[in-house]
Amino acid sequence: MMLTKVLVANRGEIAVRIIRACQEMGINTVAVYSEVDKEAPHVQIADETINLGDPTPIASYLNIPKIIESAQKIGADAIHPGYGFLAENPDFAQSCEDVGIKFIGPNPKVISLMGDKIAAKKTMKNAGVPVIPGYSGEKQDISSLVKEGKKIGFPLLVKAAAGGGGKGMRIAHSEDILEESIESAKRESKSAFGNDTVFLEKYLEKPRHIEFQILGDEYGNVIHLFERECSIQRRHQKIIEESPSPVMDVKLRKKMGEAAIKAAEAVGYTNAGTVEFMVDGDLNFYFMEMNTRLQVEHPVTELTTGIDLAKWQLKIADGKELSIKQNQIMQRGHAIECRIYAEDPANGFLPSVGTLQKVEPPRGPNIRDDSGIYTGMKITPYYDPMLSKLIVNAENRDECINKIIWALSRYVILGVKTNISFLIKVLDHMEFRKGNITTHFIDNYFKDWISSKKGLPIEAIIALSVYDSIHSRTEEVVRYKESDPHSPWKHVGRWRMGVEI
Amino acid sequence: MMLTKVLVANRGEIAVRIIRACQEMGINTVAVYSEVDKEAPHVQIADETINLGDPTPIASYLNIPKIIESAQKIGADAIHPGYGFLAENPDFAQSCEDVGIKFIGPNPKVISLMGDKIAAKKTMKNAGVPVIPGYSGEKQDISSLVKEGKKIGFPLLVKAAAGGGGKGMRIAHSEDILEESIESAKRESKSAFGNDTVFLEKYLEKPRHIEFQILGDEYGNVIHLFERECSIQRRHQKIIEESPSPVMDVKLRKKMGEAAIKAAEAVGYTNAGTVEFMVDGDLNFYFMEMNTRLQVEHPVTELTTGIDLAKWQLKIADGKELSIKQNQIMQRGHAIECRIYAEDPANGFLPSVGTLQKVEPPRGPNIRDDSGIYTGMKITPYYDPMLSKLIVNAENRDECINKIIWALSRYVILGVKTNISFLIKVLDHMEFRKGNITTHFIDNYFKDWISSKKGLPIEAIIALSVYDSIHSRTEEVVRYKESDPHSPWKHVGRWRMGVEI
Amino acid sequence: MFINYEHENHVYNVTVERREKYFFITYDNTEYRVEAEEIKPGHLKIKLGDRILKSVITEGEKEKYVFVEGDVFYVKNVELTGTKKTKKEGEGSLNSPISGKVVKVEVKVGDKVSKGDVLMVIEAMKMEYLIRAPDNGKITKINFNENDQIEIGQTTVEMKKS
Amino acid sequence: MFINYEHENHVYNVTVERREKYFFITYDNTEYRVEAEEIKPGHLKIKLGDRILKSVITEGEKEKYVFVEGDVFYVKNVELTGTKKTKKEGEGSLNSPISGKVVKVEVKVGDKVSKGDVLMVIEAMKMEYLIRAPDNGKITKINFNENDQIEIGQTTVEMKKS
Repeated sequence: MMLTKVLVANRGEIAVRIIRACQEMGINTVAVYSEVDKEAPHVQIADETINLGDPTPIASYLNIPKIIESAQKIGADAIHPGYGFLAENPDFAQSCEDVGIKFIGPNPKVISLMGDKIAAKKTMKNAGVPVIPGYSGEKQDISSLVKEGKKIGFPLLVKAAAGGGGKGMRIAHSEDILEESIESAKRESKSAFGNDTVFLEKYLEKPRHIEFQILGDEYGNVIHLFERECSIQRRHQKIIEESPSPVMDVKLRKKMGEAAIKAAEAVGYTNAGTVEFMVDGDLNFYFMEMNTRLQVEHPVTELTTGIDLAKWQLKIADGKELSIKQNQIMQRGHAIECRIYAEDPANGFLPSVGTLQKVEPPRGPNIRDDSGIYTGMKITPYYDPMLSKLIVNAENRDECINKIIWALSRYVILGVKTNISFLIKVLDHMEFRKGNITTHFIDNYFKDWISSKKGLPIEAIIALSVYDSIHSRTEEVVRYKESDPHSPWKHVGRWRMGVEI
Repeated sequence: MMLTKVLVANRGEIAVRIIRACQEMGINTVAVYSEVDKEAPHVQIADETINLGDPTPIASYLNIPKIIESAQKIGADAIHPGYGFLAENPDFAQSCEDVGIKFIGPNPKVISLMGDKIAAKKTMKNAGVPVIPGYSGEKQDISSLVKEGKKIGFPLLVKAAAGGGGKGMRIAHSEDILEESIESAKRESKSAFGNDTVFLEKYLEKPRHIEFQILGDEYGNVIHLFERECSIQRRHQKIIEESPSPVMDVKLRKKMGEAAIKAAEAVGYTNAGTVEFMVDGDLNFYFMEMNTRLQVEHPVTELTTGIDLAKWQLKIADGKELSIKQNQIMQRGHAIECRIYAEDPANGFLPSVGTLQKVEPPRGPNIRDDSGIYTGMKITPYYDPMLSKLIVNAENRDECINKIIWALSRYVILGVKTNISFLIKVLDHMEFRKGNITTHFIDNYFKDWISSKKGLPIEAIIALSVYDSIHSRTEEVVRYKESDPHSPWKHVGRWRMGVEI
Repeated sequence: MFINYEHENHVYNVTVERREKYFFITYDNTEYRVEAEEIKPGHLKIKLGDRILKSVITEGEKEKYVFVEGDVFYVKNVELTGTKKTKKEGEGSLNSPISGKVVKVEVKVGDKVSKGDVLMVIEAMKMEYLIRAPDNGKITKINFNENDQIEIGQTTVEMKKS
Repeated sequence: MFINYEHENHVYNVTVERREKYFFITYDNTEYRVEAEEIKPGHLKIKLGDRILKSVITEGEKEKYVFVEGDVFYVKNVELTGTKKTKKEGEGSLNSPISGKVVKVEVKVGDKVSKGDVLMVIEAMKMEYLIRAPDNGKITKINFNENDQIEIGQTTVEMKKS
């Protein structure tokens, strides 16, 4: 290993994950933290720590000059950005490069290119990777648009260039209503935004979000590590991820895997990355974007392939060649990840802050808890409310679903509200179990879901009563039973019968 | 599932493992415990519990009538025996059968047959499974023995029938010295035991203990789940197990796997079992015995194959058919298990008893801790001193060794002495890393190993001093420094300089 | 022991009585007999018929957090009546633990009583409750007669500690 | 602070001085300057030059258990001298914390002293130690003169608390 000291420019579970990977490989670690995180797990386990001060992200975890300066001062030879924060900021990657610190990720140009969603799609289209067919050209007369629309095919999405919030948006299911849809979209757009330019795009029915994990070294070798199904999203936030995808077959997997590698090769991708695709009901797939970092959901890939992505990020950054060949990678069993958030399902999923009174994760074979929390920790409103990722693997999808429900039901987090009961309900939904999932799943089945308004169940009442009874310091009010010479209470200590009075 | 309630007739980590597997599958569990185990982890997690009373094993965990009666009373429809205790007791299995409780394991006849080591070998030989060639016949004249010896081949072990402790034992490395060896063994045997009968057996050089995991259902389907290398033993007790074996190649694995299946089929084996082989330096292998239960080291198989053996035991007992076919089983990556014992390496590895002041297992991806201990638990002298099994998996053997050393180095167990530092030394031995291991490994390299007699390292002295300094309630004795106007101590609170006096 | 739990603006009135590891819980006119123990701090294992409930409870500043079967509930213990009383007295004091009917008055003004003596018997929800002397002392006032209605928190008798 | 650790029949004499998160540890004529903090109860993170040591320490009935870099050591804190003294007094009392030479006596019999005043200075292992008044009071006896040899645990001066 050339790397001797890595600064982890992140917090929470991902910082813990990366620090452990470094330590296993004999690399020293530096944690950075903001004032409110000074007792956070990543700070406790790191070898060295640097206080970045003010808890607002812009002043701490997003503070490029401060982080670069800290890294130089403490002698770090590389920086791992984790995910979020500065992970996909090309200026940060460039700043690292400028001072001779290795940025653990792809080079700044790739980050920058993939950060521009339109340029990224163009690049991929040119490289022969399928992108969603569409028209965003200058000809805006109805007949040109109708002609373009017919080329794209149906159903077709007509959307206002200036649009938002569904305004100026129409779905044309067939040629018959195409002209009418374009006209009405234009009218609505004109009145809403003062601009009647529209784009056309193939509308995907039953869309799934399926992504492929990529690893590329610095010698041009690229492999993929199969797919992750991430369709279960609430407000565009993934909450349950799994691998393999229940919709995947050998042929589709091969095609998509090849497309993912082609995408990575088209930009000379290095280190770990993810190619995100949308897959429609007919199993057509389209490049959406490329994430130039380790993903939150990387553990499901690690569990199904047996490959340690965090360690490979370090090895690749260290200049090692990818020793795993594509045909050596085995996908085995099934893995599901659930993201546990501090949020209140009964209150619009608003973030919930407070002190964690008790944290007891489930333990056992094939249960992985990537967490950055502990009993007594304060959850502040400064950062993402994700508390933990619970990941389990099993021989097949059915067992995996049962296992993660079992594990979630035993995940004790008291002190802030969490989405655990919501996750259980989603996993236990018949359509989820069947694998019939799309990105609309939560909207379709849980749009107005509210955590039990049925009140306190008798189980909770019983548990509370028992608890209070055990912990009561006052004398008990004793029961006054009718006179019965055979009563079992007769000879029982404090218990007294009516006749005794 | 037909099984609704399983009584686990065991304690410690294996009881915890089985109870969790049941609970995941929706099966109710009953823990049994002796007086000293009333707060043990298996008792805490089980749904129902039965106190067996006296802690001596014969009165509790080995008490067949009491366990059977308890199971009937509480309505258990099956009993899982774990390993050790009653796991390979055919009378216990028969007693279960007699009262209509399903014994989770093979049938009593198979247990009984495999319990008789000579009968077991005979059965296997007849079935075409290789056993160690030998002669234990009646013809004891020198020329007959020489003839038999030549048939067996060299090196050849000549051992006194009445022998023991190496007396009357000779190794003949070639034909030249065979006659002389037999005569001298006979002379020594005669004078030591008054009997000059000798046996001949092929002597295995560089012997390895390699075993194959078997699963058989009740419909005649048998599969193997590849090998475990268990050569690292201290006084015939396995301490480090791994899979795959560093000596194994595709051809040998296929041959041994087929022999293992043949062995299981020869006796109509059902449920989980293990076929143990000895493998010599030339990679010849010989059946040694069959263990009719789940092994301590089953997790390394689970991690390399992705198959949950404990769950399959339950499924098979429940009458399910083995849905996994031999060619579907993938062996992937590398797994190592270390057995952590409460024993004192500095004192002849004597069991160490006491209260666990602190237990903090290492955590992280691909680290599995199968343990039955917690902070505050008392370790008593009644039972096996195994505290925990630490199992890790990684992409290859090298990384796996580094990872488990890393994890062991972070396994905090304070209050009783453990073999952790010994395990680290063994794993870190050059010959272990090269895979050059035999059952003589510990004797060869660690015969007189004694935990550091080098005394307290400076790291411990520093840690203690810092600890005592932080926790000291008395006023500090302050340092009296020579007068130096530039001394940094001048303005520092309690610190005072000489000039001030 | 009489307890009111508040959860999401509803109040649940519960009585619980303990006899070693058995607990008799009455809620909504139903009595539940459970066997329970605290297996480690805050961790309860409760046997309710054939079912085993596991629950974890911690106390926050104002609320209790109840984890049961994968769900978490935030619950407050509340007093129901408007009667001001010292909270520290709790049950077992001279206040009625429950709203009900006085079925027996065992003492009269001036009586000397010993700690633990029964002073009054109150019936509510088909069960009877004993009011006992919290200390040795002398009865100074009796606030209720037999068959009177008494409300939770009202003082049954008054006494002077000796 | 002067401490003797016993481990496998050997005794290790250590002095440690603290200044916030810095500790100066002297053992076997070598001084180690470390930066350390207790990150959670019993868990120490110690920076010794470029190395980071992590250690976990718990206290048993008689011994301390020290986990450091995968090894565990059982260590006792011991007093070295035969001088009987009340253990509770500890360092900072009027007993010498170390065997050494008296280099200065700052008071005489009858002097009134205030808590914290320096009474005597002892030199040992190239370092000097201050004996301070644990309370306000009056000096009643002085047991050593300048240049006397003094043993660990011996009483330097005697005083009457006021």
